[in-house]
Amino acid sequence: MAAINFGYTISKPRVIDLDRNNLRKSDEILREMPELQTCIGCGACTAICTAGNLTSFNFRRVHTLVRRGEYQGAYEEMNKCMLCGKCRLVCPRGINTRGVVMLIKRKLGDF
Amino acid sequence: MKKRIIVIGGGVAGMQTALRLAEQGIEPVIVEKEPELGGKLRGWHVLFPTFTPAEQVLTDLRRRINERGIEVMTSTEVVGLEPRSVALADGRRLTCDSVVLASGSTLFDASIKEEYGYGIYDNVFTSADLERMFNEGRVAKADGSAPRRIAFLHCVGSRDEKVCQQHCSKVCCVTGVKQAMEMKRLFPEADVFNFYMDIRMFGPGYEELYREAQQSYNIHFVRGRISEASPTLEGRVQIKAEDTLTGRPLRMSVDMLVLLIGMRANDDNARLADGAGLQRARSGFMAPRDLFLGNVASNVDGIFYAGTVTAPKTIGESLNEATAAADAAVRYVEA
Amino acid sequence: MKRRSWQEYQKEIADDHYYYARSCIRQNFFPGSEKAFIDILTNDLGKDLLDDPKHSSCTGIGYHSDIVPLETIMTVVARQFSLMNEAGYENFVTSCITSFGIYTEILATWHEFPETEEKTRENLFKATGREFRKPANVAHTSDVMFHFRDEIAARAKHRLVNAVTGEPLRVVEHIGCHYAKIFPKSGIGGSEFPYVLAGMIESWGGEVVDYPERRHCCGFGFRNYLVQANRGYSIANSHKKLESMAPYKPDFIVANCPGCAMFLDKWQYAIAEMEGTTYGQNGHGIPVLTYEEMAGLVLGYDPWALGIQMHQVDVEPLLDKMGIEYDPAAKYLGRNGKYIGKPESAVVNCCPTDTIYDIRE
Amino acid sequence: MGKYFDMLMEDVRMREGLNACMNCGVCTGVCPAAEFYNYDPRQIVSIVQSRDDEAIEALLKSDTIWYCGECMSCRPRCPRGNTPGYVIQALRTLSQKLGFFVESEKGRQQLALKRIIGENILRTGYCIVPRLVKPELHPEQGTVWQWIYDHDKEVYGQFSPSYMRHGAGALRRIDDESLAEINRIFEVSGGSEMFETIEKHSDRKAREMGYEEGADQQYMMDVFTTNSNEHY
Repeated sequence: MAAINFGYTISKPRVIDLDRNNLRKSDEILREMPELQTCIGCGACTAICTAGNLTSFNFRRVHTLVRRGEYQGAYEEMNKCMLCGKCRLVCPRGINTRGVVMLIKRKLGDF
Repeated sequence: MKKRIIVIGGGVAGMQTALRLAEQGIEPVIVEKEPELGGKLRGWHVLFPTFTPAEQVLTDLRRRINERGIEVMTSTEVVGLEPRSVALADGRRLTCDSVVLASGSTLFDASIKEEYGYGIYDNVFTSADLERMFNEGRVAKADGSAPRRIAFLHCVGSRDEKVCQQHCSKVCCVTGVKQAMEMKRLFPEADVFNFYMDIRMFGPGYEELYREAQQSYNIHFVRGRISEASPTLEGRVQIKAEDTLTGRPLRMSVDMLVLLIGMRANDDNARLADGAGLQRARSGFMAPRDLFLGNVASNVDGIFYAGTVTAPKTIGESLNEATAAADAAVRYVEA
Repeated sequence: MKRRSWQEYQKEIADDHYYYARSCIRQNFFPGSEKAFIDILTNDLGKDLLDDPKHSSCTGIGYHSDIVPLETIMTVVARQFSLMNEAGYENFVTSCITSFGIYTEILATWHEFPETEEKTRENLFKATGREFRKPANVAHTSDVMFHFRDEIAARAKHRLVNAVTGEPLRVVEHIGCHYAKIFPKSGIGGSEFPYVLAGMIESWGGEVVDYPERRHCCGFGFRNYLVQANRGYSIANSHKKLESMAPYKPDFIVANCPGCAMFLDKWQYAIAEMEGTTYGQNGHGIPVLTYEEMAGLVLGYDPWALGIQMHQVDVEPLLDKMGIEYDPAAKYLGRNGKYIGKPESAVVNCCPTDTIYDIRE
Repeated sequence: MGKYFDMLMEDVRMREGLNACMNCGVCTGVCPAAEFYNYDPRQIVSIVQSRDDEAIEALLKSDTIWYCGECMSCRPRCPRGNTPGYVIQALRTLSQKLGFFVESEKGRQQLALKRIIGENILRTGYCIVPRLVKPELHPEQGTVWQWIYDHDKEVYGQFSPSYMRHGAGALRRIDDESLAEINRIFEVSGGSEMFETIEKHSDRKAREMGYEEGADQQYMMDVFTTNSNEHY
């Protein structure tokens, strides 16, 4: 191929493409912890999060992305969690959020 | 001689109003423009949050109307009203002592939201289409096959200035949850998504239903309004939205896209209101005299409201309001 | 393609006497299209059109690159109207979608915020001593072509059908965002199902292809193309459209907006050179036409007189399908048949220049 | 509180483009920039309507406001009648007026746009002319463009009687009086002032960044080609 230096490359899409994403891991996670699906996105977990107040960690965003099949980086993100458990106290749906962190780390270590 | 009150509209609100009037010794007359009683509930399958068949409610109301021998004029259109008379499209004028306007509302025409391609793309449906399909016992894609992925879109024709419908239609949120559950029962292997801005679960048992849909039915809720629908080569529908909780655009194709259509004010509200000096809200619905102490009364003495003619309401609310409107009308004619 | 609402979006298009405004991009990349538009209108249809040497760019590309302020572009637009008044015309037609969006938007802004119109009149007078009246009618040149689509069909020498099989050609139409997304009622068919190109295609025998990314932007994005560092955005958006339309095997793309026509052509070249991907059925590119070129071909104009040789993707496969005769050897000649060399062949090209054109060398 | 918001509201595009946003995301769902940049028009509108000076100032100094391609795909869809694209235009205008644009990589590109497109308008009366599309700066224009560029008079001469000369037709040279009118329009309506503002702040920033000659050709080429790749 002719080696033309264009000075740029084709940008990669950021779209969450549910036709491409493989939801198998996400389904496994939801099967083990169906209560995660009852999240109403209120953000209380993220507002109170100790780690989130010190770093860019956003628990709601990460677990939502995982449920959409976006696994890359989720493990590293969840490692920012200090497992203090305050989020579990504030969740209006009573989700074991701390358990969600542990579960995602266990399931998605490879991504 | 018995006092006579004309009830305009023979949906659930109109039927219940007439029944309550008859109970109190008034002579009600129901004027209905369609060939039979029932209004919007005709063609509806089951009611939230209990999955009670709509037909069950209708049959009971119709039976009691019959038993009471209430006069019903079907296929009769009203073109004007005053406290003491109602003008019909055929030129006749019915006299009375008071009028209860229970003419309901209109389902939003989804084809106006052109970006969703309703009426153009075969696998785009409305919530009303789905109820009809449930009733017919044949729920399927346009080609007859079973859907594997279904998306519901909330707020179609509600909370939308672009189509001049700024109000919330109130019932679509819970209808979306209910229909999603029904689809999941019919197609357990299918993935079902709800695209919403807010989930407004205001009634008894609604929030519980929502939670059940999430936890037991594994129905996905994505916070984001769908931006557009387009066709795919396989005859599916591609949708785009933002997953606002992650701040990223989201795209997927689905086998069926169901638009949860809202309620809008009837087109003839304007004409009826102008003729009778009635006030309307900015939404085009009739404006009650007072939202707290006079919400079944109009600003004109002798004209009362029941049901969705004043705003979107559930079946239960319409029935309650009908009772209140009948009582207010009785107090008026007997004063 | 099914559609139902285009008739609800009708706009008035003048029947004759047009004041013509050229487009920066169209005259650069498709000067033959601008010539064809004037020729079709004046020669084939016998209409009156003024090509006034005094008019200028609307400066829309500068405006949408945010270096030209709103007050300035309003004043430039006012000067164009003033020139039109001076020449005794009242129907403004512009050859550019960005301009069409600008004119429509500015007229609407003057209506909504009358103080901006007052300020513009003041600025124009101060700068040039000119005054202006607003046009009776503003249209894009494609609106005018659409308006006369049946007259053109009646004079057609070729139709948008496969000359061998008789099957309609499958056409992807690309409208250009600023045609109707800014003011849906300003475009024929509105913003979701625009009918301006589809109407021509259907009148001339073709079939319109609807595909998932039909409404998506070509990716020009003004600063996103003009500045080299940002071009990854621009090419990625065209890439997304091409990926989406290719499975429908279109015979050609027709674009409303000169920028879109250029990008959908040139980005096919760049994508092919960068990653080897091509989108045409022949393993090369999908031909991209302007609607003037499409009309010109239908009316029997010589492809090279329309300037089709200025495209990167070869249009010959389409000409062959339509049964249009052309002289391959004349493709890359200069004025009066002068031999001026020829472009190098690229991955998207199906007609290698070194075999066909050596005859004259 | 609200200082920048008030400044923005002086722009009619803000008054047209910003009503109360309800964060539905319809704009982001179709936004070409949101698909290829770390960009979310919904959040821009949300920040602006907060009227928070600190947050708006950060926005005015950020790369974020420079990602939008102004395609206006957001406009026909918004259920609240907003136009995030107009809000962006107002933010960009203010960012330039206040000199904040030079604080971001994408913002600094305004200098290149001013010098390439802006100056060409004043010189030729058009945004773009063929001589401006230099093949070495536009490799994507391809081999045919190279051929056109090399033989412009022969190629354009077939379609225009007045290529780079006075008279009617494509790519003509516009007469001096018309060009003078356009230049005066820029002077009285704020166009020239905008150009000067862009130059002034770019020069300041260039020196701050260690370009001893200020915003020279080297600085301009650097802003034209630099991509830190931190935008995705």
